[in-house]
Amino acid sequence: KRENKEAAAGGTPPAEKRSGGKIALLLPESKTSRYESHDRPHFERKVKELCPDCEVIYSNADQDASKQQSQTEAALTNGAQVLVLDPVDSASAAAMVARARQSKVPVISYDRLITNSDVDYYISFDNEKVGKLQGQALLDKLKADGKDKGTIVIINGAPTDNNAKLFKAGAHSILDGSGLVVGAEYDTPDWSPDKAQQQMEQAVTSLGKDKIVGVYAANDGTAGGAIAAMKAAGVNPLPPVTGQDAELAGIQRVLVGEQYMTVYKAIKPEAEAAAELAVALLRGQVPEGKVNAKVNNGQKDVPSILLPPVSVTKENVKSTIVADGFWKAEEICSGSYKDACASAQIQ
Amino acid sequence: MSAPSTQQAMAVDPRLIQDAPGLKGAWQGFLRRLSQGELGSLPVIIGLCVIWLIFYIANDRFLSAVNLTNLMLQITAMGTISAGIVLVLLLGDIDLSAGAVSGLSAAVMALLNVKMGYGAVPSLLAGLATGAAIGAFHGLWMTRFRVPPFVVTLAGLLGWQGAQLFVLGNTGTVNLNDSFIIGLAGTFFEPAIAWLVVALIVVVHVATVFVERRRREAAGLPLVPLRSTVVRMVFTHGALVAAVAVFTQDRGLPLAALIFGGVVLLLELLIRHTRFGRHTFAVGGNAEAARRAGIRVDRIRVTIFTLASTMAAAGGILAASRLLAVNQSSGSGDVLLNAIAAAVIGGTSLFGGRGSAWSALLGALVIGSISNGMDLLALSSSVKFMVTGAVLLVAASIDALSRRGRQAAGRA
Amino acid sequence: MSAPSTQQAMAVDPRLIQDAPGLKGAWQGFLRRLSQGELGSLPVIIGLCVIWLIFYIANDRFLSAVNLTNLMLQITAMGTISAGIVLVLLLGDIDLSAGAVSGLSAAVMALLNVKMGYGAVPSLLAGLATGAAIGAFHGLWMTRFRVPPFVVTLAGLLGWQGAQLFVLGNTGTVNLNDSFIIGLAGTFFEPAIAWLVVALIVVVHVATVFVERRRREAAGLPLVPLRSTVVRMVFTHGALVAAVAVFTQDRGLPLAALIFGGVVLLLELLIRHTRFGRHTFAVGGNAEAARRAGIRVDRIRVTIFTLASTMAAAGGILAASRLLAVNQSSGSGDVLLNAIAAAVIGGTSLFGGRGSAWSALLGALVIGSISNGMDLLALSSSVKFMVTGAVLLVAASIDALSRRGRQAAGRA
Amino acid sequence: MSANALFALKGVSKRFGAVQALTKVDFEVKAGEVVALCGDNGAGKSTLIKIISGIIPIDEGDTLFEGRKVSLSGPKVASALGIATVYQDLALCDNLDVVGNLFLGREQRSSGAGKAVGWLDETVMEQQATALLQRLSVSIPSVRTQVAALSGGQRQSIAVARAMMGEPKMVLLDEPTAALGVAQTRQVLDLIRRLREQGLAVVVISHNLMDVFSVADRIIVMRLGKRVATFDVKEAKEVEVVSAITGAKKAEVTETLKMEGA
Amino acid sequence: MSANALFALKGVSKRFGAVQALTKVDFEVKAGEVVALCGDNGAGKSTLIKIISGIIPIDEGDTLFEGRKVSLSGPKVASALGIATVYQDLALCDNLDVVGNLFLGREQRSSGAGKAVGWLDETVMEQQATALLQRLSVSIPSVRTQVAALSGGQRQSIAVARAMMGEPKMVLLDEPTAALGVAQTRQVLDLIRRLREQGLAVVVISHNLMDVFSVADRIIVMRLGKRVATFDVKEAKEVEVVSAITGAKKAEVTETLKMEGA
Ligand SMILES: Nc1ncnc2c1ncn2[C@@H]1O[C@H](COP(=O)(O)OP(=O)(O)OP(=O)(O)O)[C@@H](O)[C@H]1O
Ligand SMILES: Nc1ncnc2c1ncn2[C@@H]1O[C@H](COP(=O)(O)OP(=O)(O)OP(=O)(O)O)[C@@H](O)[C@H]1O
Ligand SMILES: [Mg+2]
Ligand SMILES: [Mg+2]
Repeated sequence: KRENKEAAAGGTPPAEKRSGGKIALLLPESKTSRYESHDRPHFERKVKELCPDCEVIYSNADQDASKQQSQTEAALTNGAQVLVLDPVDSASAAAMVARARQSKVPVISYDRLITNSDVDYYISFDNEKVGKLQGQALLDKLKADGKDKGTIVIINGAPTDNNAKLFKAGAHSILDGSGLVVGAEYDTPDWSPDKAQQQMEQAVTSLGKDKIVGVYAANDGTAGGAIAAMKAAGVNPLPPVTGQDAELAGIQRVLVGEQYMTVYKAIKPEAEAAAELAVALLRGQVPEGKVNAKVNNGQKDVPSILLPPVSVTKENVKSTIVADGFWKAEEICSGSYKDACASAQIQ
Repeated sequence: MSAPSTQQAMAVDPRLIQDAPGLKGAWQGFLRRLSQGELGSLPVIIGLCVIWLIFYIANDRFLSAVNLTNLMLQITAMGTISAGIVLVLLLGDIDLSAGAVSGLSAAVMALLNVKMGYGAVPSLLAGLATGAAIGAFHGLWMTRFRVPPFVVTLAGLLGWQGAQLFVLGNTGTVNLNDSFIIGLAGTFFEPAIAWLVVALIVVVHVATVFVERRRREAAGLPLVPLRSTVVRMVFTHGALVAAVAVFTQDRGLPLAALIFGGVVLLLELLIRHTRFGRHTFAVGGNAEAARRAGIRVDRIRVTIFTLASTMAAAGGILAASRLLAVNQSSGSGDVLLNAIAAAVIGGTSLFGGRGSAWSALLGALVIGSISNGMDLLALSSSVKFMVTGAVLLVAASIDALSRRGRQAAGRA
Repeated sequence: MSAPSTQQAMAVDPRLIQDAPGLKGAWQGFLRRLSQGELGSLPVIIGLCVIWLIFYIANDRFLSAVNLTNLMLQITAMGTISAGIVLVLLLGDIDLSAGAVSGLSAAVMALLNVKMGYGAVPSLLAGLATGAAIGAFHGLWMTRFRVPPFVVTLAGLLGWQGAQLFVLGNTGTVNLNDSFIIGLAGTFFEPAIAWLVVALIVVVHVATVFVERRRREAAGLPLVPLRSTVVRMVFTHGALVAAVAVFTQDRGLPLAALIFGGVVLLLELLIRHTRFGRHTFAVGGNAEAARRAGIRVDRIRVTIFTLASTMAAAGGILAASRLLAVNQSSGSGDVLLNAIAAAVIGGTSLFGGRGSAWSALLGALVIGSISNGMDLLALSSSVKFMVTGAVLLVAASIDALSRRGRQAAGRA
Repeated sequence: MSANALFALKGVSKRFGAVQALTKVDFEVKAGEVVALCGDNGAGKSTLIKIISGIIPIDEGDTLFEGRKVSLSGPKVASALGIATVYQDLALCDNLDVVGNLFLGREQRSSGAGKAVGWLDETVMEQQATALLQRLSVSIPSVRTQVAALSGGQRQSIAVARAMMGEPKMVLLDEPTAALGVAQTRQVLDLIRRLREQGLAVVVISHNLMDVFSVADRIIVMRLGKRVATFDVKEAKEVEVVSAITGAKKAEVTETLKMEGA
Repeated sequence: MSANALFALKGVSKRFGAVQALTKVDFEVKAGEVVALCGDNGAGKSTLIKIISGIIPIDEGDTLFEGRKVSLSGPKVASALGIATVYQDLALCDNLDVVGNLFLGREQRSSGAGKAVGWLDETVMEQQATALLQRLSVSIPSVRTQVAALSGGQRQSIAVARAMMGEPKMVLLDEPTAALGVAQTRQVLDLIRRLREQGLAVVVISHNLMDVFSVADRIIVMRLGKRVATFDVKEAKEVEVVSAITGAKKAEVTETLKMEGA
């Protein structure tokens, strides 16, 4: 009986010093548009730019940790020399890191921190900070409107999602003790907008439609559901609603004033930083400069690149989203959003 | 009047137990049927009342007009999908793709309307047509290659989900703005119109029932006692009036409720009173016997799956109209399981040949009420899951227990 | 030797078509059976070969030892759950709670082992016991209250998912460290041990087959031609040897594969060769006939559901051992649908009374290969969904078409 | 012989798995004739009936209807030719009521607007069903009971009545009186005679030789999937038929029949 | 009369939904006696049999076995008392083979270690099954065919053979010969006589009065759920029995019987 006799059978030895090579990009889900429409293209473009002969192996785990494990194995079988892993589940991804270690393949923990494991680098936005940013924006807005003693509704993300927990913790650290009363708080299974809608409807019913001064929604999808619920219940004017991800639909709502804010995580720099790091590791170089922090993941201090999330409201859509090319003006300003665009000076 | 006509051709079988005349006879007949488990939807309705009572005690806003209107709006999409599932269950088959089809159809509609700028009506029709085409494809595939519907629609569940991701492409969520499409779930009719609709339904129903009675009498066929017809009508029409009274207290009669109610009613008429419906029951009861009777079993199956998927598409469109958006997770999650559970809780058999379109309405009300009530109480996620499971189990058990007498008496 | 013994009591029916002696006769008999659709698992196996070939052409690492070993490890959990599903399907029932039960059981095990510091073995047993208790509860509930299994296990799907969230509480994911538990999926045996196991299996099998033949001969009963027994053995034992040869080229024979294989083998023996298994088939074929024959139908149902949920728990524990962790989404997602699909693709009927434990293995291989191969090709999500759906459909259709001859010849 | 036959089979064979159920069977029935099909259990009688009514395909051989070759590819085809069948396993829909089963596949639609959508005219159907069942002396509590709740004989009566709906040219009856009571059996035998008088071709399977002799014109005997003998009822003796059925010598049979007469 | 009865029912009633299937029925059968249960279709004969074999519960009335009150709460109870039944709807498991069906519920386990786990001894079962079927002249291609693939009469034979397995004290046969061929019918009637000689109580339902007269000791007639007459076979005339069954006047019956004799 021998334990895990690993003959480095999967991974090609990193000693191979060709210019080309394989980098695996493993993303967690496809139900949120950011991964397929931003992370992946930006990452792939940057890799091509830095290393024309490199190949990117891309997989998406559709929110299933064991599927991601299979995909990791597939990538290693395929001869990936660097893993850029955005884990479905931050804690249980340790097994995949261990598997990569056996094949002597370095792992970059992308966007979400893989806890209790020997990862090489970490690139992300600070997720707890995202929650703080949302909470702060809501609180500031309510203060400005003089409603900072009112009742709010909190709609969190999926109860099975570890990130949702971080957003929740961040938001609570601001909102608790701020004088705002939490009238109702929900977790939203699967981050489902439909569920968020029903939860909001029930919150409106149980609290009364004039009582709610603000809504904390963890992302743009749930915000959309909450807004639809309030519209249907005849809540007018709509209270400020937070969001996250700067989805196209979210930005559009922000522009027409239905949603107060969204959190823009500039995915392009994040993806590009990951690409640069991955290519450097592929070539056996030690990346310098970019690393700006160390984050403890329970096992070690992981050298990290942390990027700042940005709070986006109607005022700064142009200077952030449009300026970065995250969404093009014509994408945002399609059809009925023309007027709103004009008033925000977006063409 | 309540005694069988004297003209009738066949002597009444002496073994047939007849209810005594008068109100007392009716009550005794009711008790007898109760003990034999012949209650139809009564147990589900009682279960629903218990659920409502419990939530009402926990939070008295549960039975407010606004919440009941919300409840109605919350169940229309799932209920419409469930009505399609009822059809498929009548055949003894299952449709696992209903959720995915609802999502894909809504995505197609959104794409055409928002991104490609087509009008509301063509987009809507295209959405429905997507559903119909998928259903026809499933039906043809399973009849042509004799693959069990379970497998075909399971493949569909995966495939159409992929297609939905593909259609929504990179942008992800699409907001709906078109007033017509949004209006599907967002329009409420004034009391005057609502009551007109009610009056129309009641008058037509009463008229047809009595015309039919007259015809049977003329043909010398035995008649159901008049009083039980009247009692039944008083209850159903009473429920209708009560519902509309509640709606008019809040925002008015929701168009979505009208659509859902209309779909269920039409479906019930279709399966209960037409050749096609009769053949559907026959195929569900004994497909081989139906085949030998010259019924084109394959054609029935294809039509049923087409109808069911079209209804799933309609449900998806209603959901999108209510959410004001379509996204990648539209139609996924528990949409499918809820729709199936609703049909089954409402009393449609999973084994084919037994059921009614009303079960979609009743079942959707039960499931919708549970989730509505628990959101009103804002319980934590884990508790919500557990309570939903428990209530489902108890509701189904009450129903099953009440049928027990019948099983003991029945053949199997 | 291949001609029926002369001692036999009953004259051979002249209508019975017998294969001519010799290899040519065997081949003709094979062709005849082929045209009549009596092929058993052959179509699935051919389908599997086609899938493997396609993926191999697309990426030649697909058939590498390391990938095939990975494939095996990837399917053990789902396959074990699927084996339980096979049992339930044999009764003509369905178990929708298998995924949730697998998650909850793994969570209970993790909780006891990691958070409460119990030893590996007690924790493991507690996990399995959780599954068994849930299965027994489901079985008792459905037999006591006559609620359809679909509804009971649907309620279970929700309820136990809630319980899992509750058990994992606020911490969410629990990492596993215990070497015994991790070893379930992480242990590989050296070639010597692997070949010893193979030799044992082959010898025992051959011995029992020939002892049984001798007994039949002594009793004067007709014998299956020796050559077809031998051909069958060469194929199955060949597959076994090939599999082990592949494993020994990589990390060795995985313990998880041994566990999965053992479970399937035991189950097959149970359902095919014991009283309990015979009664299970009888209940699945005609529950009323079984009841009239004095079989305790309820007890069979409770036992089957208990076994199935225990197997689901075992699958959940294997999955946890492979992932080195349990989290809130363990057992959710497509675990359930994959397990059911595997059983059905492998050839177990959804309508009860027909199937075998091997179908869990074959079906899991088909489904696992598709997903493994597509991950290897690193296709985009939407394409993957669509291709999976399409492949499933085609695989099932080949199987169904090959049975078509039989259906045309069959009674229904 | 088959020149003026309404329906004929030529050299029909059928195999189920490893069982050769029919081997080169010829068969013919004329209009206005009652043919009894006799044979031991498993002789292939029901298989022959199922082939004629189109519910199982033939492996080889020809089918002729009114002298023309036809392909009996399905029950729809057979019923379009005017072939009505009572199957041995009855094939009723347990979840439908008696009226529903009687009219299955040929429901009455209401006149006017209802016709287009296939609206059922339940009143007319119930009336016709009641009349028909009364004619056949069928005693059931109500024509609205589900067939699942009927006794074996009642189900058999429904199946026979079903075949009489529509206007068939040829009726196939597979053991139509097996489960019937005294009165009902008499009615079915009368019915068969009436059908013959109306010029229909009737094929009836029965193990009751008394019934066979009382209604049939011709007796065709099958044995182990082959047609082994044909008798004209006017000339045939029961002993001969029994010996053809069981394949025993005539002398043995006479012996046993005598013993049973005791 | 029922003092020395092996089995007796007293005032048994049974209602299905709105149908009163049995009204205060008394019934008794002695050891070594063959009782024939006759009656029109739907008279309630099968219902009575199902009550005795415990598969449907009674609404009111008592059941006595060997003079003691028993509660027939399920088929398990009845078979423990030694009651074996052939049901009219046969109740076979289509997906099992002939051997599996014959031994269902009383499978032979192999000796030794296999016994504990319930390992089946297929060889012994197949041998016994082959022998039994041969004794009953049942002609089936192979005892390993699935029951679904058998003809109607073959299925009926299997059901009868099933009831002979084990060692019953009382055998209930609900139309056991309805679908059987000439030879098989003769075997079953012989079998019934042998059972009587072995001292078993036998209840047989049949619409074939010739068979009834040839095997029964006593005839009990039911009509519309009530027991209406009892005959001793030695003294009874066919006309009387028929008139009791149909409820017609004796004269009418004689008339019709004469006509049919033609
Ligand atoms: N499960 C049931 N549900 C409702 N009614 C039933 C049920 N079983 C039998 N009946 C009714 O009870 C009556 C008696 O039926 P039973 O089967 O006992 O008749 P039978 O005497 O065996 O007739 P046959 O000679 O036709 O077999 C019939 O009218 C039948 O319709
Ligand atoms: N679907 C089937 N599959 C396999 N074998 C079949 C099938 N149907 C019939 N057989 C076989 O074909 C033979 C003839 O069956 P068939 O039903 O025609 O007999 P039958 O003459 O009607 O007998 P009975 O008098 O018992 O009704 C039987 O041996 C039977 O086992
Ligand atoms: Mg037959
Ligand atoms: Mg009967």
